[in-house]
Amino acid sequence: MTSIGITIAFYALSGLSIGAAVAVFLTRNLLHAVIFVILAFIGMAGLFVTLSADFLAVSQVMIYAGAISVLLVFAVMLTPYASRDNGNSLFAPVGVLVGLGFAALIGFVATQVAWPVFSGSDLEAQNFTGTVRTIGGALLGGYALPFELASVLLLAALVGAIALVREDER
Amino acid sequence: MLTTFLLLPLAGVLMIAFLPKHREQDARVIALVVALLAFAVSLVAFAMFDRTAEGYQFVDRFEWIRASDVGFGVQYIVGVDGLSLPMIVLTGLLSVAAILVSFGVTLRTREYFIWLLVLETSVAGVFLSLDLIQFFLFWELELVPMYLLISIWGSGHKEYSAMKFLLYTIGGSALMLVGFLLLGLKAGTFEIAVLTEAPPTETLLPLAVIFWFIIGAFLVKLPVFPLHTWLPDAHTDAPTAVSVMLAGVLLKMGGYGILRIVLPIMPQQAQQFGMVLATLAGFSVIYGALITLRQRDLKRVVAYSSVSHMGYVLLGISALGAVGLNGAALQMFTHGTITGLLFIMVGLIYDRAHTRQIADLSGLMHRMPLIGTVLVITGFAALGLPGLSGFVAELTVFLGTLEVHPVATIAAVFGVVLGAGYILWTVQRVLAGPPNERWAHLTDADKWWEHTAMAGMLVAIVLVGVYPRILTDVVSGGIAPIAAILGGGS
Amino acid sequence: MNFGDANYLGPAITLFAGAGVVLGADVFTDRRAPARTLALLTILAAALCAVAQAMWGPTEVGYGGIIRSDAFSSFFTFLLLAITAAVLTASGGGLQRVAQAGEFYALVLVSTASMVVLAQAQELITIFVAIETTSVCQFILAGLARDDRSAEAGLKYLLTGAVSAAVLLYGFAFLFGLAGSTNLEDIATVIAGAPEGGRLAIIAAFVMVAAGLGFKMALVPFQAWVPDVYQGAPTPVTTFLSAASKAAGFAVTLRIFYTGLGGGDSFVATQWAMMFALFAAVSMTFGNLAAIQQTNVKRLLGYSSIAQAGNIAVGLAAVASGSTLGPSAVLFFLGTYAATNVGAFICVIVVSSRVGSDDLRDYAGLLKRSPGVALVLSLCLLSLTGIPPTAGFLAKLYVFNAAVQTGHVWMVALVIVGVLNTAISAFYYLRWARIMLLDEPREATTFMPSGTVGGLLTLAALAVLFFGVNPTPLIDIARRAAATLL
Amino acid sequence: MPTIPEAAVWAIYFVPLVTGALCATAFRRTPLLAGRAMITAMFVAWLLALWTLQTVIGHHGEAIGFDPITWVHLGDIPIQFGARVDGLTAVMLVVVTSVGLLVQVYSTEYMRGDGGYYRYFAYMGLFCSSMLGLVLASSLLQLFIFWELVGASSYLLIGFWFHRPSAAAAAKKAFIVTRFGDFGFFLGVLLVWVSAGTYDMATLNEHATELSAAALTGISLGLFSGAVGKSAQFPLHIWLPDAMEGPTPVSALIHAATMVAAGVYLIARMFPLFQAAPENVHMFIATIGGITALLAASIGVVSTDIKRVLAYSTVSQLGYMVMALGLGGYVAAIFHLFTHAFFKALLFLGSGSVNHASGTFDMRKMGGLRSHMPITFWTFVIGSLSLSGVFPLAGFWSKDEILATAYEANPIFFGITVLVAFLTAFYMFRAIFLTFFGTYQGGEASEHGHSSHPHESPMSMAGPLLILAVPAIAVGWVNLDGSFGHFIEAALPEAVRQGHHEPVALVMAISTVAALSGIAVATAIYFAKMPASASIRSKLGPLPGIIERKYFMDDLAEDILVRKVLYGGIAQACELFDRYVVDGIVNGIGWAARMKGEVLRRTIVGQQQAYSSLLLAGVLVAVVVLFALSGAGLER
Amino acid sequence: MNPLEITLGHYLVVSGIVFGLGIAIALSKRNAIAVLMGIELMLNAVNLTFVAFSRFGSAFGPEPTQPLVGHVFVVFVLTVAAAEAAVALAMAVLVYRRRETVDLDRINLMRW
Repeated sequence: MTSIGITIAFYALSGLSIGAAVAVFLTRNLLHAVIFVILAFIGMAGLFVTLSADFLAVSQVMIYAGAISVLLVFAVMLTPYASRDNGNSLFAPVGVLVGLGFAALIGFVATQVAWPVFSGSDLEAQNFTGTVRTIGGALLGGYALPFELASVLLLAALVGAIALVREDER
Repeated sequence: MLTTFLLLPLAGVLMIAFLPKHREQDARVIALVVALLAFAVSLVAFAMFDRTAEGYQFVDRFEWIRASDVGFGVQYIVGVDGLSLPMIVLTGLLSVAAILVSFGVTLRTREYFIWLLVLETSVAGVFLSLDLIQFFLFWELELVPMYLLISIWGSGHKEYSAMKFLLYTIGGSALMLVGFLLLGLKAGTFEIAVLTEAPPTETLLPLAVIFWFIIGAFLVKLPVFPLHTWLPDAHTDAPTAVSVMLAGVLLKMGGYGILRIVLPIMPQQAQQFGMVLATLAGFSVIYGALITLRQRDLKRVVAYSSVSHMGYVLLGISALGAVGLNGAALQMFTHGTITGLLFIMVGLIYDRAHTRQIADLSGLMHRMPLIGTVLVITGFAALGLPGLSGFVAELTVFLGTLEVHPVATIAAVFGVVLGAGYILWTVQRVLAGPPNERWAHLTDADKWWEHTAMAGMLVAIVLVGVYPRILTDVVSGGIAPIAAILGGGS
Repeated sequence: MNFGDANYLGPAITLFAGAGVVLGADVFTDRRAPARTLALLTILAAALCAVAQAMWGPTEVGYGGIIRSDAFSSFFTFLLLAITAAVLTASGGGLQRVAQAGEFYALVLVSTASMVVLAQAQELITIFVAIETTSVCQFILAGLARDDRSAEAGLKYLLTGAVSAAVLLYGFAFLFGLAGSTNLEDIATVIAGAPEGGRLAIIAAFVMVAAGLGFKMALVPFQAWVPDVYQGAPTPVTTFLSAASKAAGFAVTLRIFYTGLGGGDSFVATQWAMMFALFAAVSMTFGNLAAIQQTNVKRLLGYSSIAQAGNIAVGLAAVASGSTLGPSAVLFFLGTYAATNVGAFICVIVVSSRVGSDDLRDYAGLLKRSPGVALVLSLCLLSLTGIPPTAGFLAKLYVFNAAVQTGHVWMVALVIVGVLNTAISAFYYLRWARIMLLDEPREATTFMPSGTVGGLLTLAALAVLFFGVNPTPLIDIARRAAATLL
Repeated sequence: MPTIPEAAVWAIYFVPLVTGALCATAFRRTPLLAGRAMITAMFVAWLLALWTLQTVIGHHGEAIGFDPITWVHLGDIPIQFGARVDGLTAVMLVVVTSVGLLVQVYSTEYMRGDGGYYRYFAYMGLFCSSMLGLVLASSLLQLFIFWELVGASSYLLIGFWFHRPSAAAAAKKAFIVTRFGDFGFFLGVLLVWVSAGTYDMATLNEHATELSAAALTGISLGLFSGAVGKSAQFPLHIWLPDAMEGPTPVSALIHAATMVAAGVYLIARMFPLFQAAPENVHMFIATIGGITALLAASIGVVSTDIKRVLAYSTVSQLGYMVMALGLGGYVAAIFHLFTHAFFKALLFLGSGSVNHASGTFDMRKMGGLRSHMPITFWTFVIGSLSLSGVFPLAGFWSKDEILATAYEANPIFFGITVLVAFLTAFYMFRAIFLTFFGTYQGGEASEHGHSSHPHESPMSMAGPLLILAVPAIAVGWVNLDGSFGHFIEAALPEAVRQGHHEPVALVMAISTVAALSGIAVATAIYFAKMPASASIRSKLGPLPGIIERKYFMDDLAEDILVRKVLYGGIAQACELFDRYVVDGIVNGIGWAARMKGEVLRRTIVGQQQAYSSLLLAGVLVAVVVLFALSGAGLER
Repeated sequence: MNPLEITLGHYLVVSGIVFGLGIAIALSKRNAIAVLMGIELMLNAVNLTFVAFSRFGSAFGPEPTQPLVGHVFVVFVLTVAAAEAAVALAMAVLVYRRRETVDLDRINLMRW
């Protein structure tokens, strides 16, 4: 039995994330949209907490709500004429339909499949604490290769981004 | 020996490819020499062929794609029996003739002869292949030279016609490939002899479907109504030599395929659909002949007459008896020589008059008696005059089919009457009549290569017409096993 | 991390290092470094590593089970290296639009390295990161010409790629949820137990995975970016995408579906076979029909690439219990396709750098202007059509035979769709060949490709012919490589 | 003389063939040599034919067989060819070679100066050898082969003056019309193989009764169909009058004496088989013969072209023979064939001689030629009398046998024969009076160019006329005691032989009366002009017009059947069907593929979201489809 | 599904809804930057799934030895998302410079 706090937190945070995401969809102002998306990210971070993923929650806030959102704001600012507009294109109906379809599909799979889950004491045992150590160990141990690869990715993205936007020397 | 036949033209291709530009005209000599050598090889094979022995002779083989453990073992096997040997001789002969009549080609000479020689190899490859995949390979290989020959050196709507030819053939052969794969699936081999020995009984798709998949490609090539409309266009717009090859040997690939592959491997289905084939054949004969009557272009006349004449091949096949099959094989050979020569004659006229419209031509006999005479003789052969080869073949076909498919046979015999109609009418319009001022400058066939080409073909026509045993003794040896599979004689 | 395991990754590490060198040299020599030479040397070194690895290297899983070095990965390593080498060699003329040559070479190397890792990876996280690394490099490469079309291509590629990555990730998440592990061997263990309760999730998962990878392979309906990006990206980049990226997509697909989902013995094998059959049929039909009316050659090759992906996917659909015939067909096809398509694209690079146009009409009379290029391009087009004696003929034959060998009637239906599509494809491929060989040129100027590019073209043509005449070596290699999947 | 060896028999066939081939090649530059070579060849053949005849007479007309050679294997069964010489063959050989020889001699003068001189003799060689081959054939198929070759050489000869459109058209018409007949013949030949399994005519005749009635009916109707075409029987007679476009010696040889008789010869050759066929078949044959005889004779009455008169006369006489065969008169038919060959050849050559003099065949432009060319006139009269059946000329005896056969068989046929006999005498003497009496009407430029005023022909032309006049008078006497009949009946199996008919006095009387009255009426109208022909004509109403239009048979065949129904109707329908439906479908498929491609292409709209949408929707659809398939249990 | 008993299913449903919303945004919005937001939301939804599986998930088969692999995966997804966002930003700026717009329905030079 889940603690009631967790239950409340789950619904509240889910509501926050979903509501913020809906707002992103509905708002006509791009800057507002950025703010709503940050809200959604924060809601997500909260949900991570309810799943006892403390490190990820922090990362989420830092990377998404922080870094990526700042990038988005920068993007909005760098393209001033377009910045205030968050209008829909002709594909909005399609988008809504496909979105609904995916939500329904995932919901269907989520509820219809007998997922192999822990229960009772086993589930309690999964209540991680101090995931940072484990994750850090994994990143530098078994997952060193993707880790290194990710660093290359970041480097390539950096170089590429510069190459793309750099003013021509000539 | 047979591999030599396949490689000789390719050797010629290499030699021509490395010919310096300023000696471009030597390409035709090289081509002629290799084609003559290949023809000689075929004649040697013809002479050395053991007419009494069963099975394939002069077999060369090696395993080409070594993957038979996954069902993809493909062998290179060439060999001849009584069925394919005449086709090889025909290919050799017509290639020589085609090269001879092309001596006047000046546009991109080297390429022209290269493609002509590639065409010879690929067509001969079809006749020599004893493995389904190898057969299919050569079958497709022939498309490239044909496509280029028609669309570069042709006339009229050459690009449309070339593309039409190509798409028809590829479309037809597409399903043939599926059929081959399905046939080879259980046996794990594509060797024709093995499949003939033990025809597949349980296949993924019903054998009837496979039957139509495979025969479809052959019916396109033959061609048979309603799959024939590529033929008039391709013929009309092709250069003379290509028309000769197309009518002379390429169409035969269809009939040959049915005889070599469809009948021995799927005898039950052949029996099941014999009536359908006979109906198609009889209808094609009459239909082709009727349309021929209406044609205004000389080449279209010959082209549509091919539709009619190749109907006899299918008719002979549809009876599924020894006699009819013999007739079909004979008809393939004779139609090859006769129609080949007809196209040569039309080409010679076109070279001089620069038109093929019957309405524009008249009284040519005065200016070109030799061409006219040969044309008349060939016309006689085409309308089945005894003493010339066409008659023997038609007779054999009809003798084989009358009992089995009386209605279709009667229709086909009536096609002979119509044949006389369109051929003589054409001859009358083109050759007869008072001397025509417009054509007063024309000359008769006066080049040695023109004479040689005509003479060679005429010899073949008359020889087979007068003494058909030279051919039938070979052919019947190849037909006998097929007829035995189909259930004995006629 | 045990550095003793480094010999699993020799080629990739060499490539990464080479990319660094290229980039560094570019920066420190003020853009005067011979970037292309350095990059080619890198590839040579990587190839040597790969040879060493194939001959003396480990053949089992390493790196804690996330990397394999086997015949399969070797096959793709060599294939990718060859493609990249060809692209780099040919890119000299095609890079006029790309100002940042150093970045170009570095990114190509990184992208290749990631794909090499991808071919070796058998763990979802590694796969994901490797895919994203190569993708991000490719997004940038597509936009690197920085003109209107290139930028547009980059943006479209990136956004579509990101969406497909999200979908792929969702599929991975489901797999993780089912198996509790990201390692393909663990997933295989789970699948081998045939958990009926998880069937729906597995199906959803592999469809999503197929979507994410289908984006790389350019299968319909994940193909829509292809024409635009092929057209807009610098031609060398398009070449790279059409051969290398597609090959990597197929490599990882095979790895996941065979090593992870158990190949033909999986309890959902029929489902995914049907799925790929569907994608293959639609891809072939769409690509070929849509290409008929194309006049921009790069766009045309884009549609052609979709159709060819469909052909290759027939091999993916050719699933049979205990058999790797389908994968070996895919490998064989990819090998020949790489030679063919790279050959064709290099011709396009040569022509567009001299003629300055990608319009089909500007290929008129190419035979008179540049006979060698015209002949090689024609040969490649024949091979793409599947006409003997080119490799493309046997590739199609092999794939279709693999499909028939499964013994399913619906696979025969797929093959029928395939062969009919061959007929359709003949129309536009050969029309192009005809325009080059037959039509009168618009301009009389003649040109020759540079010596190296000429040699490359000769090599491509010889490969196309060689594998068309003597396919057995390549077939053997492909079969050996495919056999390690199970 | 010793028995003729096989090689000599074959030489009869090969000598003209080889000579013809030489004419076409070696003698191109020396045309005169070509003519002489051909005469020599025919002379050799004639001698050999006489030798054959002598040998056969030694055998009392029984067959001399030679070993056949295998021409071709059908499956395992050989088709064999050989020579068979019996009474019938020998007689035919003699007829063909004699007339042939004389015609060659005649031709050297008649064709003098023609540009195609050597070509003419080449064709002649081909024709003679084919005709002789036809006669010599021992196998039905062999006969068919030479039958067709005869047709082909006839085509070449009719169209000899190919620069004249009418000649070219006539040649084509002749070939195609006979081909219609051969269509049946060919089917009959095929049917013979299918039902009897052999082509040896002796065997076929021997075992004819063992065949089923249906087979016999089919075969005999098929063979008869061939005869109808070749022997110009109703309704395929329309080619023969047009064939007069050929050089006149050709008409004499081919369209009077030999080729057209081949049909009769065929029926005679296969007579036992025909006899075995049901009675209705006989009646059918006789009826066709009767209709032909009457029809052609009536047209002969109104024709103004002397050659066409003779042509229709030939058709009519052939009708006689066919009718006789239908009524079982084997000997009568062959006997008439035999005599007819001589006097009709004589008449044709005579008309050629007239043309040589006047440059025309139009009798309205002749007149009064009797004094200018007496030899021609007198021989022509002899021929006419013989044809009319005036005692004791050749025609009398043979025609009498036919009349007797009809008399015994059926009064209607007898009536027809008498009527035809009357008409024959009438039109022949009409021709004589128009041509040779009265005043010369001026003529025309001759068919090969040189204009002329009337004169007797040179000896090389008049000579053959004189020579032919002898058999035209006397050849009928060979059967006075029935020996000719016995001789040729020896070719038949015992069972079918009929023996000699005693002449019936009544029939002879009626025949003579009919002939004489015909002559008398002709004399009255065209010599004495008692009722002028015009006034008679006006009294007969539309009938002469109908007859002059040949009962609309040509119009029906050419305009309606061939031009409108076949060419303009069926063939055009096929052509349009081919172009717009069959090819239309093909091009339509191409168009549809392009259009579909265009539509699919437009799905790549250029906006990035479309691409994502497609991707995601694709996932949804694929998942749903696979869920559905999975639920439907298709996975196993 | 007991609404008070918060299970794996709940998290998955939320994830699905957010994923769907992300899709709707990514497909509907004209502005490339808004589209990017949608994509980030989609990735977030996936992250939630991974974490939820880590928290609740066992396996069909032998029990997972490293349940925190899901967390590790999320770390990489975060990294990749950041990198992608950076490149996307650069690309948007590049396009904006050339075309003065980042509206996707106007970025359609190439089509058909």
